[in-house]
Amino acid sequence: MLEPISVSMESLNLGTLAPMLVAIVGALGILVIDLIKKDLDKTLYVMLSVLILFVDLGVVLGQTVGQRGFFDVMLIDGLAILSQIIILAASMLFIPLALTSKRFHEYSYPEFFALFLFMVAGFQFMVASDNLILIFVGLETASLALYTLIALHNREKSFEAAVKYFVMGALAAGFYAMGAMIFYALTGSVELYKIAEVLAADNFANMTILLVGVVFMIASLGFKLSMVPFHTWTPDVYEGASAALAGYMSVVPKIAGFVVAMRVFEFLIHSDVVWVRDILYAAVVITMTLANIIALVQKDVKRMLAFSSISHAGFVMAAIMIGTTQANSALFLYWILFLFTNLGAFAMLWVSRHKASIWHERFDHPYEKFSGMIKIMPVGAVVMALFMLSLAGVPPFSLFWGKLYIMSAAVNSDYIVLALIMAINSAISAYYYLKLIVYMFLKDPAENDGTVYMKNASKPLQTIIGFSVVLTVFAVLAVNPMMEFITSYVQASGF
Amino acid sequence: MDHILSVLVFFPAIAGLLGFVVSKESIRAYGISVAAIEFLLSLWLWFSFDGNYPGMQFVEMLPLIPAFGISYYLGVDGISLFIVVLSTFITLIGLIALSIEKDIKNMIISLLFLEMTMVGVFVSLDAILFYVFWELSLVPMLYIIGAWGGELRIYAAIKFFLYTFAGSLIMLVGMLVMAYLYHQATGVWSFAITEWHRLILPMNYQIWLFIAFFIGLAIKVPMFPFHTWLPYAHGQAPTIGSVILAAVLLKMGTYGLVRLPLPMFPDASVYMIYPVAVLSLIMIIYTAMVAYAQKDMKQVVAYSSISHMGVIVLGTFAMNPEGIAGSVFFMLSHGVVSGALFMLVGVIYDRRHTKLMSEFGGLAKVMPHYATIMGIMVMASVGLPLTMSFVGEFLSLAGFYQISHTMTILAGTSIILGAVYMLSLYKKSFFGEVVHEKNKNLKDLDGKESMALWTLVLITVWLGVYPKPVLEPINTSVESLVSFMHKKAITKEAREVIKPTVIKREAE
Amino acid sequence: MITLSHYLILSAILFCIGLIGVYRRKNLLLLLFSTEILLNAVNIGFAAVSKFYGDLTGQMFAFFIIAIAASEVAVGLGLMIVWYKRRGTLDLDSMQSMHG
Amino acid sequence: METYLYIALFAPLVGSLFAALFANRPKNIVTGIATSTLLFVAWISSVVLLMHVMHGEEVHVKLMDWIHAGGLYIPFGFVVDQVTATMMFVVTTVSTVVHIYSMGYMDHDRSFNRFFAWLSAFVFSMMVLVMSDNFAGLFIGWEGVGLCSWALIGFWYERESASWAANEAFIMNRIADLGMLIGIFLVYWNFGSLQYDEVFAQVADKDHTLLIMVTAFLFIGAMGKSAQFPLHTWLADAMEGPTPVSALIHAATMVTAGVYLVIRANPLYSAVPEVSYFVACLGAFVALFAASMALVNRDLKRIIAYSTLSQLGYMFVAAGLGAYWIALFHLMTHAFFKALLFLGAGNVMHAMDDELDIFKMGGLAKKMKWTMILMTLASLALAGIYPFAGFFSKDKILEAAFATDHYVLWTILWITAGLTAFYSFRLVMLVFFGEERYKIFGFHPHEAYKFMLWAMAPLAVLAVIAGFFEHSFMHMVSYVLPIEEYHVASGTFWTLVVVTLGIAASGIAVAVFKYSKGGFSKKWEETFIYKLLFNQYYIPKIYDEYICKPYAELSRIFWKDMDLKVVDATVDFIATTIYKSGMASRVVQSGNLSNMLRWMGVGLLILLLAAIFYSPVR
Repeated sequence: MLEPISVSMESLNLGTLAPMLVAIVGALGILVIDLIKKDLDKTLYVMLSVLILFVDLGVVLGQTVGQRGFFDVMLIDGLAILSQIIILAASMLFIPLALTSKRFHEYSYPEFFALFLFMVAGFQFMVASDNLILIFVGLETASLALYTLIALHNREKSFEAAVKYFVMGALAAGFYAMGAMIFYALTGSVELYKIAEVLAADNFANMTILLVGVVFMIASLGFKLSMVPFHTWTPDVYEGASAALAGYMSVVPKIAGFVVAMRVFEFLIHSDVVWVRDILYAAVVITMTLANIIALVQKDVKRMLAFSSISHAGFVMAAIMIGTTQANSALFLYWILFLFTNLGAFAMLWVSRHKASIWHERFDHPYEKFSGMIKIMPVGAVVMALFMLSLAGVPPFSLFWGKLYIMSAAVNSDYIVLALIMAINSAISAYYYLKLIVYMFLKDPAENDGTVYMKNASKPLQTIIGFSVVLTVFAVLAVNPMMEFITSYVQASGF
Repeated sequence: MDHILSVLVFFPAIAGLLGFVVSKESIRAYGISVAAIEFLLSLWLWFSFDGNYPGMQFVEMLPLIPAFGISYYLGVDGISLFIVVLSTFITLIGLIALSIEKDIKNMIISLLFLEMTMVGVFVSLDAILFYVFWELSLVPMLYIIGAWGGELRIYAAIKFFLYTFAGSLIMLVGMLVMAYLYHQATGVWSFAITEWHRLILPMNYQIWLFIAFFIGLAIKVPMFPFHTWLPYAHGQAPTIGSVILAAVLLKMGTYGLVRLPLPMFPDASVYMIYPVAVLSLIMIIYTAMVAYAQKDMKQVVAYSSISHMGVIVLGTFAMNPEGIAGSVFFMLSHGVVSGALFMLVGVIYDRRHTKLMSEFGGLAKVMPHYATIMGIMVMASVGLPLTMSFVGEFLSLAGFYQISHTMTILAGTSIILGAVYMLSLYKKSFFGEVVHEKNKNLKDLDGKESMALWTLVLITVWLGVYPKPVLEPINTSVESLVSFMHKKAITKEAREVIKPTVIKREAE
Repeated sequence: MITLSHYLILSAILFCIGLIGVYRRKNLLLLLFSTEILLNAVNIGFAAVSKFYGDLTGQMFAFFIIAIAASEVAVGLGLMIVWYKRRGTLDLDSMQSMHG
Repeated sequence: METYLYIALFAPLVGSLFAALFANRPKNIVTGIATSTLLFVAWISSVVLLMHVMHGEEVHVKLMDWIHAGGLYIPFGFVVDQVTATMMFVVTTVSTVVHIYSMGYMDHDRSFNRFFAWLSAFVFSMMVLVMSDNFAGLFIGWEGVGLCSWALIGFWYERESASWAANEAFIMNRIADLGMLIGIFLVYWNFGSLQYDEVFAQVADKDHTLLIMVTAFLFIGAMGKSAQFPLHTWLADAMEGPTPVSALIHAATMVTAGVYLVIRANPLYSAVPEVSYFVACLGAFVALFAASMALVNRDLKRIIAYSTLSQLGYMFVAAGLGAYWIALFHLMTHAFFKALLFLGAGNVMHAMDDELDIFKMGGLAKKMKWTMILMTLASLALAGIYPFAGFFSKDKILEAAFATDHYVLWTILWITAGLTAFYSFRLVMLVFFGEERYKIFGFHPHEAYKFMLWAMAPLAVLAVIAGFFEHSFMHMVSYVLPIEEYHVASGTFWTLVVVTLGIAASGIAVAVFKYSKGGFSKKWEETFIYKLLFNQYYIPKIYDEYICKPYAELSRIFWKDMDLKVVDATVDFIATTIYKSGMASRVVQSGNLSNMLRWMGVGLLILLLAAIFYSPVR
């Protein structure tokens, strides 16, 4: 007979829950509004969700580093805050992409925005806890919401994408649960820090079982981070989803995933379990390279970007594998820069989204679509080219600095070979980014009147694009302050 | 005015941006005037430059990423000064002689951006800044080759871009390692090249880093066997593209050799002399022979410029003031001469839209004026005394003679082989009877062409007869460089090989 | 006497069954079931382990998993219905429009 | 005196530039006159300088710095000592004459102005060559004359043969120049300077092998310019150029640059007897070799060219035997009579509308008396008949050879003297006497312009009297050149003279006798010897077959099979491989959901296996 447990309010420290609550309450609010008055315009909801996210961000910034709460399942450390900031910022930048000039099915539902906010909350949970249960819950909340959002795009492909994503996600969830179970079985706890303690205490006896657990973790997180061979969903889902959402998916879920991966793997790496390091090393190299070489042969820009984002993810995973403070900070820097560049790139695709498939029966954004763009729409072409160059890591555009930092992190911990592999991979990747530039600048226009490039451009979208252009070009000025900011947080959370 | 370098770097870029506003008709004039101003600025730089001070001048330092030791760090010494002047000058000349009508606006704007990157590479003293400009220079060139080129232009453009890009990424890794080692040694991050020079590394590190840097630079030079992108690039690029590519962009590689690996890794450089020298010899002889086999005028010039770059590299690795000063001077002369040659080929291409020598013959009769200038430039490229390139070639070879007797003889064959292919080119296309109907009434050089070309001729002769104003500042800096390397070297061999002004010592 | 290991083995076996299901089945619905089997296999494990350690965390986790599984089913079924409406089949091979 | 020096140096340059302004314009007699006048000015000032240095003075000026890098310091410095003065005198004299002569000769040429531009340019470079006070300056002139000779040989560039010959000449000289360049490098790195005086000052304390290398490499350069075997083929082909050019460049001045170099570097050469001896032997060989080819040739100008070659051989023998002043003396006399000979040939060509085959001429004496006389004078001088200039200088050389106990050399030169006499009079006979074959070919010969003949007069005079200045000349140059008196018993001396004159005379006699009635029988032309000589020992053919053709072929292979098929192909191969592997690895993206799930499973399995089997100790 269990005796009743009394919980004191302050021990809950609900402040730690506040950000997620904001998001959730906001989402509910939107639904309520919809109940009260039907068919309000999407602009309202967009702005509302932006505001909610803004408040959320405020709360996050208000939090103080290094506190636990709510039965100690919440953990607010540097990583949590940092990643939440990134997540929220990204969301605030992506949600206005809904303000297209053309109407799209999904945005006519307020549920879309509610789900969006739920998803954000889910990600926040993922990053703001080191409790496997809560991570799991957050992960699933986010994923389930995401499946639905994809499906809401309401085209043949998007359903297919949703289903594929969903089924594989379910499998991944199974892996995750299994992994968690093994950890639990091994250590009798689901709190990562406790697990670490216990393992350290009995000095990593029965390594094999632990490794089996790690394997399942790698498998499930690898799915989230789209690491080879768990990446297969990525290109299809990106192709199926709307460009805006694809862009979002290429950034936000990954950062959440990275944070979790850090929490799960780094303590192993630091208590040098060589196995994990080696496996990650292999995984990183394979992911980078394979994704790159497949991206070479893509015909569709969006699909190419999907593969490229896989290889970027691999690039960044290296930072986790290296595991020094510099590497971890580099990871965040890289991802922030990547956020803006990718945002821009996908936004460009998004504005040029058109219903009828002129150039290719299957693809929306085949390379041919952009051929001779410089003649029809110089500014657009130049902007797109900037993003491509940045993604290719051509200095001084944003991503170069990310690459620089990660490679230098690799070098500084004597992974010179890895650095070389990274270099070579960037060289390979340059080809497919260049391909688009070649089409835009060096080929003659294939039959079109320039209108298509601006099909559903609108002031907000242009503003966003302009914003990311500025950040892409002048990144160098932002790098130093950003880096200091990030490092301070990362160090605060002892990574 | 102590920000002249920044002005030099960014003026063309800003002008380029504003260029978007200028109307299509008047863009050419705009471009020329901008280039002219830039050139005048560079001349000002030259005149306010103190030729007797060996170190860096007009230094500008502005930390960009202090946490990581990356800074906006500019400066020129005798070595870089004239290459800067060369790049502004060639851009101006190229713009004057520009004969393209299609998308002229884009062309001019990208040229201006290219100018920024060129100047930037030569004045930046921070490795990362150097790298930034280095890579950035690929982009406008890609566009120029790819948009205005011949049949294979896209293939050529991509090949050019990727090849160089891949190489320089390896160099980037080298830079990062270097920075790391510097950090290990001093505890602070720094990418300042001048700082790196002070770092003395153990031999094995030196060798690996040397290789890393060398690959990046060698592809740009281009050293055999990394040279194959060049014939395509030249073969496809429009005249202006080839002119700038040959005259300035290739110099980035050789300039990089002088600026980075030599002072940073003197021992490794000495250790590597023979491998490098062998490569250069292959470049010199092999490419000269290939040039002889060409049917296309432009390809002959392209291969010839590879062959001459070989002499430059050889001079650089002579490790004595004569050789290095010579090679730096040869960079300039090669810039002027090969630039002029490409322009000349362009002239005839504009008239006949072919570059095949078999299509011509007897041009000397039809276009005497053109033939005269071509003759002078051919002779210059063959390295006749009292032309610029003789001074460079003579010094480079003389310098390297100290390293190896036999190799210098082999390298010296360049003066023979050069004569062989250049003269056969001249004979095939300018001598003999006029056979083709089309050639019967070709019009001779027009105003802007002859203006541009005569300027080049004058410079070639002037600096061939009186190289002092240029050679002296170069020499000052080079001498200090060499004695620095000598002091810095750790291995005995290196200290023996690196000879700061041997002769003076004997004379005294 | 049934020990922890028996439970774990059972859960492992179930997990394998689930995996095999995921492998072999070409029908979305059955695929969904297999994933459910996976999760429940894990649940058994959790329950057993938490009994073994005598703390409730494991069972809590199990409950959460059940809940999540339920919601997954909800979403999954929804997607399937839509798909079925459009295509009239739940065969996996019917969805290959995106590849390469 | 500096002023005179500068005038002598730059007058030709000014003339050349002036003429160059009109290069592409139609004929303008002013250019001819201007250049000739300027050259005359130059001649005057060099005479003044000659007078000045006659008694051991020396003019030494430094115009400006040229190259200064590291320890290498090269100024534009000029020195006029006795040797230089002599050379200047020769050069200016001959070139003035040739300029004036050319005004008539090039009368109808459409590139009249261009011709004078190049001709004066040549004189300038020649001046630089002889006046420079350091090896680098010498090299400038060296290359300069090469350039001008290229331009002038290929002056009628429409002719394939002309432009070909021009390139051949240039490239062959380049081969030699490489040797010279190396020599210069050697000098620089071992003597630390390129100034003659500084270098020669150190000769004593340099080790022997080094000196051997230096001299050898420098001599390679000399061989090229002076067309010594095996680099001799270009000289004969160079006759494609206008005849005045042959007179000035390929007889009087440029080809003697090699000899000048050896004379100038005499401190070096006299320090290494081996090399000097080699020089002498090569000279002797070439003398005979060239003479033998001249025997049978049918081409007016080529015959004279070969005789030039063999005379150069003589000079090298002298230089090689250490009798530098004799070499210089012969150089001077030879310049006069050979130029005269060529200009005469020019007249003949004019008369015969550029016909060169001497077997198509004959009996021209009636039509062009003066030319006949002048050429006979020149031939006598060439043959070395007393009292003509050739006698003194050539005799001296033979004497030197004999006195230094080089009997073999002496014999060779002795025979050569005979041959020389023979072929020069064969030429005279065939051209001016005997039956008038030209009528068959329908030529209408006529005497050249008066002023052309007058222009030739000074040369003729010098060709006759120059020999008598032997002693004053010797005395003059003795300031710079070593003079050793050869002590041969006067008896022997006179025998030598007689013997030499004898063979020369008999050579003439044979020629006159034979060709006055129909020359040799046809069947002589069938013999192997004749063919061998007539085809110049098949050397040009050999060069073409075994050097030019293989080189071209090799280049083609390097380009097509090496550069494209190997080097470039490798690069592309790497690229395509990566691309192909991309194509291959697409199968992962089959798009079939169950495959995708399987991939996940596979990944998991691999990892599990890794977990179980690969577990490194931590």
